[in-house]
Amino acid sequence: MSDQSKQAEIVRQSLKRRYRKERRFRAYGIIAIAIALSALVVLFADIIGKGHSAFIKTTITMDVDIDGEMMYLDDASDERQMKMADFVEPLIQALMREIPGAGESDRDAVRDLLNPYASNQLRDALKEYPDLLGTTQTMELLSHTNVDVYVKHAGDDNYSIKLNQQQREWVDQLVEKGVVDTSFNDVFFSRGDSRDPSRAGILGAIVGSLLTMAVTLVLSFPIGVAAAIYLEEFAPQNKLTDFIEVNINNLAAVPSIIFGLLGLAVFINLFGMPRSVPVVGGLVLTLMTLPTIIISSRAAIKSVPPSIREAAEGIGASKMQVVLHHVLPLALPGMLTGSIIGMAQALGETAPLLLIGMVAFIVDVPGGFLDSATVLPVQVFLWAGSPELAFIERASAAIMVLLAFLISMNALAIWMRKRLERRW
Amino acid sequence: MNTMNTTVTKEAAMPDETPVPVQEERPAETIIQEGATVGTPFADDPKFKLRNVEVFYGQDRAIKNISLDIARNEVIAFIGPSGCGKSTFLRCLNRMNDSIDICRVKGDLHLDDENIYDPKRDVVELRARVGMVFQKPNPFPKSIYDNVAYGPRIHGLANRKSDLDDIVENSLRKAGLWEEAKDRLDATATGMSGGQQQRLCIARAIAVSPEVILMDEPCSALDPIATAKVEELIAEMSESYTIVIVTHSMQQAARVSHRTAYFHLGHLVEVNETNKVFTAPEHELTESYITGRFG
Amino acid sequence: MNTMNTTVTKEAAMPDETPVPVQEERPAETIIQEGATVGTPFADDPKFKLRNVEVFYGQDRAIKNISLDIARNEVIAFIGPSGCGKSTFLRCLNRMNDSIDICRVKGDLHLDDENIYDPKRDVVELRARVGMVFQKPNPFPKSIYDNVAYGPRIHGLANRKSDLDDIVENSLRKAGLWEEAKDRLDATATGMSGGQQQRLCIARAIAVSPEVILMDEPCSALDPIATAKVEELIAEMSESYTIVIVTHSMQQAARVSHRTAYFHLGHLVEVNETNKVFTAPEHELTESYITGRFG
Amino acid sequence: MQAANLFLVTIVLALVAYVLGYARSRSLATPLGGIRHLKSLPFYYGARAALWCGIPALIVLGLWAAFQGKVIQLLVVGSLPAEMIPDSEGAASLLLSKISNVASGALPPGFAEPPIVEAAERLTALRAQSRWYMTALVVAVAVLAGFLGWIRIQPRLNARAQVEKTLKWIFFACAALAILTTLGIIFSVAFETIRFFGKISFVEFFFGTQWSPQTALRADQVAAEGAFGMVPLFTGTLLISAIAMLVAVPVGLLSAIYLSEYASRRVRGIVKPLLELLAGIPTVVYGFFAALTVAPFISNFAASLGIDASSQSALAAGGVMGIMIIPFVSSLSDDVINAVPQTLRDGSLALGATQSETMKKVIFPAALPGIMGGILLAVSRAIGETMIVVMAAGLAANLTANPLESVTTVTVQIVTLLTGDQEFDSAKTLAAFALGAMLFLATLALNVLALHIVRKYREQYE
Amino acid sequence: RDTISIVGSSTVYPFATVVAERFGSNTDFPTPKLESTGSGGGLKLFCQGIGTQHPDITNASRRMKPSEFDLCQSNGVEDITEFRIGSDGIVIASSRDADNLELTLEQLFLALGKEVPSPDDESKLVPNPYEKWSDIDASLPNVAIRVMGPPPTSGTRDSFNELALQGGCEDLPAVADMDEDQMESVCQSIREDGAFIEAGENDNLIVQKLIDDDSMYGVFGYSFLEENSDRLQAATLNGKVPTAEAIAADDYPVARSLFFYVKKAHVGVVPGIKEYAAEFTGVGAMGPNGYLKTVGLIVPPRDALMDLQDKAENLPNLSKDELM
Ligand SMILES: Nc1ncnc2c1ncn2[C@@H]1O[C@H](COP(=O)(O)OP(=O)(O)OP(=O)(O)O)[C@@H](O)[C@H]1O
Ligand SMILES: Nc1ncnc2c1ncn2[C@@H]1O[C@H](COP(=O)(O)OP(=O)(O)OP(=O)(O)O)[C@@H](O)[C@H]1O
Ligand SMILES: [Mg+2]
Ligand SMILES: [Mg+2]
Ligand SMILES: O=P([O-])([O-])[O-]
Repeated sequence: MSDQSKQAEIVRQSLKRRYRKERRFRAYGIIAIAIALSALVVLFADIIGKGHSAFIKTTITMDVDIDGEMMYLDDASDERQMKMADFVEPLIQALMREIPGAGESDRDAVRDLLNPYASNQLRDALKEYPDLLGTTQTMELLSHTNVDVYVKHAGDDNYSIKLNQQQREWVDQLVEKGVVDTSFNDVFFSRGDSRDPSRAGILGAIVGSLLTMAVTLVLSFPIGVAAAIYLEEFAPQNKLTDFIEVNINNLAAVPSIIFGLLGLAVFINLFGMPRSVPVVGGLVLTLMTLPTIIISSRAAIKSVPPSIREAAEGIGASKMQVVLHHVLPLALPGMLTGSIIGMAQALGETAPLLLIGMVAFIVDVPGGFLDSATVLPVQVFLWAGSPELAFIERASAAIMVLLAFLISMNALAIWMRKRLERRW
Repeated sequence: MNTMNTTVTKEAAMPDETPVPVQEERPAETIIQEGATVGTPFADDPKFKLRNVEVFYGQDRAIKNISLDIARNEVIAFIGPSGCGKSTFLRCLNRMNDSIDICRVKGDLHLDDENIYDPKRDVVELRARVGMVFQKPNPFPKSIYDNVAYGPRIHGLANRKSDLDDIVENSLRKAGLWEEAKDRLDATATGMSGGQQQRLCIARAIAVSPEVILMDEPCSALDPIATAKVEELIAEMSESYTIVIVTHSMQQAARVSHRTAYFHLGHLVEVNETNKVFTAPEHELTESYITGRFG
Repeated sequence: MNTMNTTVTKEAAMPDETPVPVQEERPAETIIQEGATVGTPFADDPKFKLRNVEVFYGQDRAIKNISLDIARNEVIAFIGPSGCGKSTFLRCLNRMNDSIDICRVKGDLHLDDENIYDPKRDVVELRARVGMVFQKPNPFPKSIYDNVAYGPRIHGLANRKSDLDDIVENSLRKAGLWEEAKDRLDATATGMSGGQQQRLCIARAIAVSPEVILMDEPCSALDPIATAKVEELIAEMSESYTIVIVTHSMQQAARVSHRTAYFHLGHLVEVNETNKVFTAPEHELTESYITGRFG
Repeated sequence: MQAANLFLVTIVLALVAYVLGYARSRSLATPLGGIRHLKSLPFYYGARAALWCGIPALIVLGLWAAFQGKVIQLLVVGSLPAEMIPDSEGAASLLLSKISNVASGALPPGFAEPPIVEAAERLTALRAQSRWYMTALVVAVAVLAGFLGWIRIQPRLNARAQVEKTLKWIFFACAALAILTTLGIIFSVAFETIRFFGKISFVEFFFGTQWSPQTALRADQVAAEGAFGMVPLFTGTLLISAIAMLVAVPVGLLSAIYLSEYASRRVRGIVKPLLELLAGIPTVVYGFFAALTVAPFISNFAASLGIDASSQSALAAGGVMGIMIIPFVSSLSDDVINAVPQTLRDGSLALGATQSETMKKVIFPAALPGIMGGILLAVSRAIGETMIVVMAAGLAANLTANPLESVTTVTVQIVTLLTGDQEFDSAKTLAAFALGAMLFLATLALNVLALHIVRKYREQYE
Repeated sequence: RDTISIVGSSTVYPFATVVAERFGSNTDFPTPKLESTGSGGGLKLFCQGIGTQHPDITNASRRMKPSEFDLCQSNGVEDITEFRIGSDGIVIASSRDADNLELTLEQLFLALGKEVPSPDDESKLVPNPYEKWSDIDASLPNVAIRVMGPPPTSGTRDSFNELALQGGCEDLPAVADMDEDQMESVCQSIREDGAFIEAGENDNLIVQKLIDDDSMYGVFGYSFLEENSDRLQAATLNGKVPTAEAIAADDYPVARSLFFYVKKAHVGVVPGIKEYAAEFTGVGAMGPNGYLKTVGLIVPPRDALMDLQDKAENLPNLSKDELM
């Protein structure tokens, strides 16, 4: 007894020291989490800080005299004439009118405020409505990238302003008058890539991503589920299935770039499939995502309690009936969740696509699985490598779009897991 | 009742005494003769005729040369300490062991003179004839109706919806669940109480009109009231079915079965009239078990 | 021995008879009066003084207003059907429930007149005084020596290596393991047999010189021989420690304990001399349980 | 009909076969006294008929679609006047492309020679014909095979067994795809690697400390001989991976411990998905962040301390990679820690150990093998990570251990060597495949080892 | 295939992409697809053969070599039209925050050559011993020699080797009496000890890295300098600052011409090739006020432009003699 109380005393005395250690250990944990979470916050803040301005475009709105004489055009429905017509002149004239101080010698400086493709806007309008010839129309035209940068980032020393002093004063005046204005950047969402930052958009990349993902989904989900069912329910214990299993586990951890090498050597060089197309991208990503889907589907199948299987088998259901009638419906939510997460990974994947040529300069929005295309993350990569800061801004914006896709996919997966998961 | 208590008291009164080390010097292996079952393991014109059955899990021999007949329309109870192979043996009777990769069954097992383990034999049909009820109630996460209708559906027992309705009603009636369930046939089965679920599982097994029903500790997860109901049901069913029941409760075996088989470490030690097993066990091990000296 | 068998026979002889539906019309809830325990729950100068204890898991009330005294150096056994709250109640005594998020304990629980659940009270110190042994042997994956030395080390009970050696040797001796283990103190504990592991866990608990030892079904994972050894050990230890043991085997309770407490659905139904509980239970429910009518 | 449409038609035909098979089996059953006298359910007779109908038709369709282009090309080209028949494969594909561009109207017909215009018309006609034949053949096969399947339906037929067997084979084929993929990987790196070692010696590749793959492209171009020693690449890779692990392991492990042992359910519910979010961010985004934000920050910060730091320091790439790997480490550790049985925890707590003592002295040692396995997996990931290093690490193969200097990695070199220039015969492009092979082997070895450790560890507590 | 496929020089890439984009938006043809592979890589792909899997056009920042012409011929690419589209200077640039270099070509060779005359004995060649610029000449900055440049697939690299390195090396006494081949191999070998860093084909990346790192110098085309003139500065070579005028007037010592080559066999097969050539050589693109000028191309004089337009019209064949 005295032994017991003596020891109790010793224990009591050691407590203070031990609790200090306890608190320190806890603090380490909290610090670790804080580090991880602050990295997340910094990353998001950085990207949003860099990219939010890309969602704004700068336009020039003015009355344009669509004067046939000035444009060497007297019939806008005549294709030959349209080819030869000068669509720039009316725009320069109109803008000169808005800048009272500008003289004839300033023509070039004034023209450089307009987007090089502004004249196409006028041409396209005339093509569609030849009757506009000879009228005066209020047109909203894209400004030059330099103007865009100046309007959005004047005073930010990360950006270099490429307008001269004179041009800056003009732009300030035009902003004052409301001729130069900013608005939501619909161009960014409705066009493909461009060498001109203010005309560059991500629609091409989004469509490319969707096409690629469609291929991946259509192939990887059914194949993955079928493979998981086979391995979990039917595979006999033998060398072959062991080997398949080891293979799948390893493939899940093989670096993605290796799949790029595979795609290059097999699909492009061996099968002679074209470079840069969504089909090949989708195939490569399918091979890459399959292991993930198989593994999560197997986990979902495993989580179906054996008692359900026994019950069905006990009544005389065949193995396949047990699987298709009972196991599959119960495991499906888990399989879907795993597949969504696998697809999200594939959507963000870049490296293997670089090797199969999805890194070209492609302006047209792809219209099919065999058209040249890039995908969102590759577009980010391409823009991030551009020296113009206006492209960095767009790369950040593209990242925001990509993350929006990914977060909503993950949220969907979490929601499904919460919603559909059955507890046994 | 008092008599029993007295018995226990004998031991309870001497808690400080060293408990008798059971067969310390004579391990169970040596006092059991392999394949030699005491009592009356055989019957005329049996439903099941099982000879020299051995079951292996990989290298482990879980069932050691057991021979036994199970008569038509009898209720036979399997008892024995945990891990002695009761469930394993039971599951041989409808080849539920097939799904365990490492499990191999040897010996002759015949149901109505047909070899159960004939490689050409269709297990689906076998299981339709030999139904099974498990320890934990395991209804499908579907409606009550669909649970019962599942078997008839996959076996094509009903041509029309009304046939199926009849089968479902009959089975639920037989399982004593019709009154409780008839108004909520569309409710999911997992919402029922444990006892109701177990009776539903019985109804599900009955629905395919099996000839034999195997039950592996069907009451061990149930409360006393539900247990009583299931036992009542077993008594009723014994009129039309052959029933094999594994139980860890000697009292239950005593209450429901006609014959009792005592298993020990994979051996079938003794088979006798239930009455006899509990009053005058022939084998030393059976007696030790019955009197609670181990287990 | 025969007397008992006769008792069982009474029921075994009528297997076809409808089993008595236990309390069908009088569910257990109604025949137990909350907080009113039959027998002798109280003691003078108790080690533990527990009053109006209630335990909640979230919304579920797992322990319902239990009051009980545990005397010094007594062995008290908790019995009752599965899920009745034996483990839960036991774990209140050294606040092992703290680690379960949703678990809340109400009531007055005193150890030597100190409130166990005082917010300012230190659980580390409490647990050093109230040791615990679990159902499944849980040796740490370390050497035998390190297992036993673990407690003394973290509490700083030994200043020198030789002190520690002494503690380890003593504890292993007390647990009856010294002879078997002395030559392989550096071997990992997980390589031992189940029974040895459990005795090692007891040695580990003894090593910090607790005043009380709680045991939650310490033999349920052991074979009969190992069980016998542990029971023997309990008998020896009862000289210097207060022991609270949960068991699902009535025989075991009868063999090792001085007093027995019968739990039912979170209620403490009856506490009495072990002798009395097994020969002449005062409460109807206790009797039903003892005679095997359920559970 | 287009192949895609024909595919749909085949599916529809198979459905029809299903319905007919179903009906036939039922009508066969009626005189016998109900479907219980059939060997299988009507559903299976239907499904069997559908498989009979669909599978051969789809095979025919696939073969036709695969070979029709080649055949038509031969026919069209063969019909041209002798002097226009192309003499090389390239010319043939060119000619065909021209013909098909004329046929599709992408080239104005006025542009092309009359034989070409004729050929274009012929092409159009042949294509139409081919589609027609294909349609006819596929439909015929479907109907015929479907009919055969249908007519053979009889009550004793075990349709279920057959259908299930077919399905099982299909499932097996899907699972076996994993082997094909691995073979594909081996195939795609092995040949080029062998050719590479035909040009560059093993010794130079494995032990050379110079990496500078400048080989001359043409005979008359003067360039350096090129050095292909992969040592600096692997040390660079390891340096960056080591930095990543230095960030990821402590942070990941401690977060996992805190979340599993200390955090309340609510905190866990919020923090865990946030950590997982880190894992869901595409690597190109981390690369962007590392190259444009972290790297300049580090080099400016170092400069302000008077230390010389490269603008593409290994530290930037490695640090950001570490952030990416945090959730990987934490979720693996979480798994492993949770796999340690609660009883051990209880055992320690019941002796009066504090939580941190329990963690440090019992759980952690017990979980250590599993955690090591997890970390190995994370290392293999770090080694194979590409975009972060492509964007943020350097191209110069420096042999250095200084984290402030710039190093290059295996993956960076693969991308650099292969983007754009995809000719397969210079040692330079072959080097990319040799590196790929090394990368594959290294990560494979790590993975096998790690998966083995983790599995063994899990089994220990199962 | 109905889309033009263009490969080749990364120097020409920014001009070609602008032309391609204009071409796509001003005509009904699809916008050509462009990959930047370097002049050498591009020519190699281009000469691989005819057929839709091979590119139609390749850009180059140097003239096709006779050996490449032979390769083309042997692979059936017989008829080729060459377009010389302007000039480009090769500059040695650094961040505006770095010390600017004022180099002679000789100093440049001493900095980057693989084997250079020994500092002690002018007539002996030794592996390049110089580690810092100031080791070569005290007037140069005291920083380690680290120059990023294009790989051998690149035309910029070829031109740099020929014009800058060989230009600075030819007159050294150690090589003066070697035969031509020997001299070439000495003068055009770049050191491989890490001072010269082979960057990829993407010149933008070099620009990016220069801006980040003050101690680095980079070799690339003039247009990239102009595009980033607010952040980069150029070293003077032999006292000449690279300006558009100086390059056009051949005053700056390291200036070369830019080209693109059209595979005639594909004209009339892949739609729009001729039109693309016309767009490239049109006044709108290459005229004195053309859009290519605004993106930094040093455009050819008026009469040369007329020639180009004729070529786009007639697509004359390139002959090997012209290349010799
Ligand atoms: N799937 C299996 N794999 C390997 N061994 C098994 C398997 N199932 C049972 N065993 C072993 O076979 C023996 C008999 O097990 P069985 O489950 O038949 O016993 P039981 O008498 O039903 O016990 P309980 O009363 O615990 O249910 C045991 O030793 C057990 O460990
Ligand atoms: N961690 C927990 N969370 C929620 N409920 C619990 C938890 N642990 C136990 N319970 C519930 O508390 C009640 C009492 O459980 P307890 O484990 O104390 O029973 P027991 O008498 O020890 O049973 P057994 O003999 O099976 O061990 C049961 O209804 C159980 O479901
Ligand atoms: Mg069992
Ligand atoms: Mg318990
Ligand atoms: O890409 P280059 O222009 O340097 O060949």
